[in-house]
Parts: sequence; structure tokens; C-alpha cells
Amino acid sequence: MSDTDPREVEGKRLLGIVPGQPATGERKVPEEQDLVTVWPHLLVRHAVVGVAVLLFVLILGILFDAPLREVANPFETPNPEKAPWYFAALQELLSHFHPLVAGVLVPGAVIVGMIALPYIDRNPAARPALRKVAVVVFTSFLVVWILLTLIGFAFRGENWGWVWPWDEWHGEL
Amino acid sequence: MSDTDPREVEGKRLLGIVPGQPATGERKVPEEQDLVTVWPHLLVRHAVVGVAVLLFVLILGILFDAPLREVANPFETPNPEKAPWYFAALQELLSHFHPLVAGVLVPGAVIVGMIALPYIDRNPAARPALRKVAVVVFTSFLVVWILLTLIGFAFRGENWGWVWPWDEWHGEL
Amino acid sequence: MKLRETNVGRSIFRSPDRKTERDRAAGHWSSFLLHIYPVKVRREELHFRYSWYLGVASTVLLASLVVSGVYLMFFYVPSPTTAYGDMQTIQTEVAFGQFIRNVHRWSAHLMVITVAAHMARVFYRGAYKPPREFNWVIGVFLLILTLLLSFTGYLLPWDQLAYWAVTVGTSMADFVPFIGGSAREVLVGGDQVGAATLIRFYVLHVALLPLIMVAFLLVHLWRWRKDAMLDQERPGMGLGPHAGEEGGVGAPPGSGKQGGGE
Amino acid sequence: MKLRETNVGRSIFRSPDRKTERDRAAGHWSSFLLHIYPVKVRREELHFRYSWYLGVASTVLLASLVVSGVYLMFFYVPSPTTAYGDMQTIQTEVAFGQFIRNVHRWSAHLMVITVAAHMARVFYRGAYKPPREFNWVIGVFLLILTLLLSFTGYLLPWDQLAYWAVTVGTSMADFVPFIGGSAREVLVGGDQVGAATLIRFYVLHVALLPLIMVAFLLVHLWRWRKDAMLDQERPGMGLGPHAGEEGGVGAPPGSGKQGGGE
Repeated sequence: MSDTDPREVEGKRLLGIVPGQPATGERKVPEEQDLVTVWPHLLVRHAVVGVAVLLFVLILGILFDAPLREVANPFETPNPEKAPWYFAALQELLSHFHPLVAGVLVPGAVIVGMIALPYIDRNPAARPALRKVAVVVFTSFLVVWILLTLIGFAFRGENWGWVWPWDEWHGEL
Repeated sequence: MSDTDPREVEGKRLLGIVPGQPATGERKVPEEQDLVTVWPHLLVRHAVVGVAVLLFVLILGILFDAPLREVANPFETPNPEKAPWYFAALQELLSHFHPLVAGVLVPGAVIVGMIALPYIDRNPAARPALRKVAVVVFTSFLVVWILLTLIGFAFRGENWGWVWPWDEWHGEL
Repeated sequence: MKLRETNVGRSIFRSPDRKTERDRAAGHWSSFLLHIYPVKVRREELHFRYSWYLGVASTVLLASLVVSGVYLMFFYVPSPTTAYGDMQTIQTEVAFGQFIRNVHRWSAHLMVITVAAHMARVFYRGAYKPPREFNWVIGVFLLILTLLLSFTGYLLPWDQLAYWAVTVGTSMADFVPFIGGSAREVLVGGDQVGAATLIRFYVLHVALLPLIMVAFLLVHLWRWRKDAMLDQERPGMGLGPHAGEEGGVGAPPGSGKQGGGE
Repeated sequence: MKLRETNVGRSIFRSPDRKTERDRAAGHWSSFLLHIYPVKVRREELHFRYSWYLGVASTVLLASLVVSGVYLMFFYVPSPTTAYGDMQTIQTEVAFGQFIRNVHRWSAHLMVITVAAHMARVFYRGAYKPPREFNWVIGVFLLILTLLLSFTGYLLPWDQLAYWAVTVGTSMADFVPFIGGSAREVLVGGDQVGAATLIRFYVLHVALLPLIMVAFLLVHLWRWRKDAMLDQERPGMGLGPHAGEEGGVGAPPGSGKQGGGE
């Protein structure tokens, strides 16, 4: 830490170094709130994560080919007609509710709610135990959304009817 | 400058304010090396310049249409064949020297020279009088280059022959 | 003599010696790529469980998408008469064409997941709370931009999958009251998905949306750094498990003091 | 109640009061767009004669080129069969098409001039001298990138002017010994300018070169700010008319101290 000359320790000349624990005081235990320099501590980890993610997609790219079906044909509608997977929850909602609800009100409310979240939830606590309402509401939303996405993506077949993915596979990436 | 309460001046209470020059000392003359805050001093000027430049190109865009000749035809070579104006100096050089010199050595030397300039010229002075060599060399280069560009752009006609721009106009933007 | 000790090296790196911690901090500020980071972070931020490194993963995926995307652009003309043929050429004749296309597509799908998961992790850590509210809002826009980029890219192969997925996706816009019909027409450029749609989605995908995305991302990262430094000036503002319990955090953020660090 | 005094406003702007100079400096640091500037500059930098504001002019022209360029992209398909027809459509049918095209072209020509003039002004002011050497080098690359962007854009209208200007320009590459022939072939994508050239120049013009340009520009601006702050810490380093005459500037730049300002 100190930039002073190592041969002088607090005004006294250093005569030798003896290995072992310091004679007095305890070794400092690093605390979670202590500051550490970004380089190297955080940057090395970021570099490792970055390389890992990159390797992962490169290996995916070697193992699995991206799909390419026949050329687009406006006169031949596939059945089922599926939106990309990240819109599958919306499409699933559309099959149950009026389009104005499922296609406009729900996504609009989700976006507005997400944007407004930090201005609605003014509870400063960070521990989940002290913010039960927020955690429960958010988790329920997340679970419902993931379930709807899964259903729309994998459990829907011709005319948007229910199929088991192990019987018929209609998911498209 | 000071954030202290204005009603107390250096430990004494302020009783009143009398307009006029301060009784002692001179008014500080702003010096060129004094620091001023970027906002508003520099930013206002930048905003004005930015708006002026923008207005200038918008007016240019209203007044002058960009050229559009006939469709590209690989079998009909125009005469003269002209490069864009910023390469006109190079093209003019090409008509005088071997292509290896005019097309490779000269541009290569210009680029390398520009990059190396701050590492060659280690003279720390900023006043032109104290760096005559650098100023003379750079100015000569600049003048020659601008002249060559002008000649290539406006003074060359069919088969790269000399024409006076007021007789025949071959410049293309 | 090492490069960084020469005149040239000094002019580039600025800080020739990196022996003490202080030299490292100084060198830090002279490096452009490092300057997006704060100088220090709390030790807890190093752990995987803190962030799951989802922000880094999203950024790396974005970089992979930019690089692979620019490569693919060289072999693709956004017109219905050529698009599908270009895709076949990419998959069969272009060097590494199929591989680069695969990387681009899997990176895109993964990025949707990592950005959404990043958001969820930020929620559970409570890291959207003051003074970080606005960076959360920027994050919401980054998620929407990610979805839009993915969706506009989905059309480009011009195969049945692309065509009908986009037909379904854009038809939802029709249900928006008043502006829905015209919004859809502006997006699709007519009644149904066609040549006008392809060029619009292409330009949105390769130019307009990436520009907006990068602008938002720069602000997002910049505020992340600012907030990390803010933490360090006011210990009560930290994000530790007990943050906010002692009070003192409810104070309005943004007094004159906070900007002093940088 | 003003916007910046609400919870939402505070989370965005951070600094609600701007009464004293110190508040302004703090608010400065909280604004992303302002953070590319130093907090203070020397008074002489305000004058027109100092810089002729050529750097600002170049940046504004670049912004104008990005905006007008993205607009034009929506109506242009980079294929010889469609390019020229698209140009005619832009000039006759597209809303403001002719005007936007004019603005794009004049901005491009002007930018070549302002960037070159910026460089000349920097030379005469001696502003390439230590510690600014490397920013000058970045500036040289920015000039080259400006020329390349202008040149690749020149082909896109696919008229006789474009076609033969690019034919002349690329034929110069042939004279480079050893690598010239193959460099030209990679650029042109064959023996002569054709469909392969058009898509290559298009992608260089709208994606690859702009990406590189923006990266260099960010570093350029970042170092400009750093150097402006450096000046203020060490008065001897200024760029005034008598800079360097008292000596003391010959000292190697980049001791540990220099980064402390930010």
C-alpha cells in the first residue's frame, strides 16, 4: 500500500525479515464492504467470464446450425403460425383474451410497470425478508411469464391446440 | 466564488453595499491563462458554432442539388476520368511521375510523415518564431498539395490536358 | 528497453511505471478502455453470486453480434429477390459463412436471455433503489431494444420461418387503438410483409436500433461507474445485505457533494 | 414544483440546485453529455482564433452525416440492378429525399475540408507536442477514415460519376508492390467495379468504417479532455504563445501524478 522505501519502516531501519505471523495484532480478515482495485481483481474475472461466454457461443455455432426453411411464400401459411420465442407468452395470452387486452394492455402495463418500479417501491431495504411484497409480486410475474413462454413455445401445435412436446415438436428458434 | 454566507464578510458583518469601485486594490484583469468553467463559456460557443455549421449545410442543401449523372456504364469511359476532388492532387502527380512514385511512395510518405511528426519534432516551443523549420516545411507541403488539388480538380480536361476553368469546366463534386 | 518506456510508448500509455498501487490507479485513468470502470469496487462485487456476471455476458454477446453481423452484411442484399439466395450462398460458399451465421443467431437468442436475467438479478439485489432508479429505467429500454433488434433480425433470412413469425408479430400492432393500424403500416411499409418491410427491418437492424442501443449502453455503463463511486463516498449507500436498514438512505440523492469523485 | 426537484427528476439529473459555481461543477459531472468536456478550460481556448472551432464543426458534420445517412438507407438497396433506380426514387418520390441527399453530400465534402483544416490549425498551434503526440496520431487516422468514408460513399449512387471515380481511385492500389493487386481485388471483389464492389463499399460505408471512426473519435475526445485537465495541474504544460520557452516541458510526460485530476 505504502510508497515509502521498504528498507525504512516507520523511521527504523529494517534489519531482516523473519517468516511467520506478526508478533502483535491479528491478520486482517477481508470484509465484504472493503474496497479492492478493479484491476486486477474485477477485470480478471470479467475477462474470464467474457472468454467463457464467447467460447460457449462459438461451440454452439459449431454444434448447431441455424434453421433455414424454404423461401418465404405469402400464399402458404404454416400451421401453427408462431412468433419468435420471446413473444410466445404474448401469443399464448392472445389465444385466451381479447387482442386489446393481450396484445396492448398487458405488454403496455408490463413496460410501464417495469419503468415505474423504482419510483413506486421506495422501501430502501435490500434484504428479501424486509421487502416481501415486492419480491412476491415480481417472482409471481416472472414465473407466470416463463410458464406462458414455455407453453407457447413448446406445447402448442396445429391451430394453437395443446400438444406434448415429446409427441410433436413445434418450437422454432 | 465563495459559498460562504454573504452577510458575513471575513468575520465582520456586512452593513450595506455601496455601488462603485472597491476602495483599495485594482479590478482583476482576466488573463488568457485563467481558467473559466466550460459551462457556460465554452459550451455556449460550441452550441452557436454547431448550429451555424448545421444551418450552413442545410442552406447548401436547399440551394444546390447533388449531381446524378446517367446510370453507370462500364463500356463508356468518360474523358477526362476524374477521381473525387480530395484525390485530385494524387491524380495530378500520377500524370507526371511513375505510378509507383505518385501512387504509392508519395501518399505513403505523407501518411508516415504525419504520424511521425510529433516524435520527430521534439522542439517544445509553440511560437512560430521559435520553430521556423517545422512551420516552413509544413506550409510548403500544404501550399503544394492545395495547388495540385486545384489543378487536378479545375485545370484538367480531356486526356488530362491543361484547360482554363473559365473556358471549359471539368470539376465534379 | 520496453515499448512503454520509449517516447512513443510514453505518449500512448502515459504511465510508464506500474509498481505501486498508486501507479496502477494512475495508469488506470490513462487507459481509455479501463476508464469505463471505477478504480475500486467493494469486495462482494467480485463474487459470482453478486451479479452472476450477466451484465458482462450481455456486453460480450453484443460485441459478438456486432462482429459477426458486419461480416454477414458483406454477403447480403436486403431485397426479396436476392435475400434468400444470399442466405444459401452464405451457408454454402462464403468462408465460415454457416458458422458465423450460427454464432450470430445463438448470440442473439442468448442475449435476450442474459439481458432479461440481468434485470431479474438486479431486482433481487435491490440494485434499482435510490440512487440507481434511472439506470434501471435505461435498463428497461435496453431490454426493449434487445427484443426489437432480435425481432428485426428475424425477418432477414426471408424464409417461411422469418416471414410468418414477423407477420404474426407485426399483426399485433393492429390492435393498438387509434394509432395501431398506421403504426403497423409504417413498420411494414404496406398491407403485408414484402420488399418494403425487408429494407425497413434491415436498416432498423443494422443502423438505427444499434445506434440507439450503443447510446443507451454508454449511458448505462457510465452511470454504473458513477454509482459505484458514489457508494464509496457514502458508506450508507452500499448494496450490502443490510443496506438501508440503519436509515440515512432515505435522504434525497444528488446533493452537491456526490459528483466530487470524478 | 419543477421536474428536477421531483423524485423522478432527481434520479435523472442528480443535482437539483445550480446556484453556486460548485453546484454547477457537480451537476456537470452528473450529465453524460457534458462529461466529455473538462470542467474548466483556459480563457484563451474560448477565442475563435485559438481553434477556429474546426473540431466542433467536424463533429457536427459527422452527426449530420449519420442522421441523413440513416434516413437515406431506408430507401436504398445496394445492388447494381436497383441502386440507380433507388437514387431516382429518392430524388423524386421520397419525402425530402433530394434535400436529405444534398445535405449528406455537402456535409461529406465539407467534413473532408474541416478535418484537414483542423489538423493544420493544430499544427500551427503546436498542439501536437508532448504530451499530445498520440492524440495527433489518432487525428491522422481520423483524417484517413474521413477520406475512406467519403470515397466509399462516392460509389453508392451508381452513376457514371461514381463508377469512374471509383475505377480511377481503386486502380491506384495496383501499383503497390507485391500486395497491391490482391488488395485491389479484395476491395473491388473482382477484376472490375461491379455488384461485388457495390455491396462491399456499402457495408464499409454504413457499418465497418463508421464503427472504427466512432471508436477513434471517442478516444480522441477522451484524450482531449484528459489533456485539458493535465494543463491545469501543471501550468508549464499550457499551450499559450510562450509555452515551452521556460523549459520544464521537456520532462517526460506521464508521471504518476498526471491522472489525479479525474
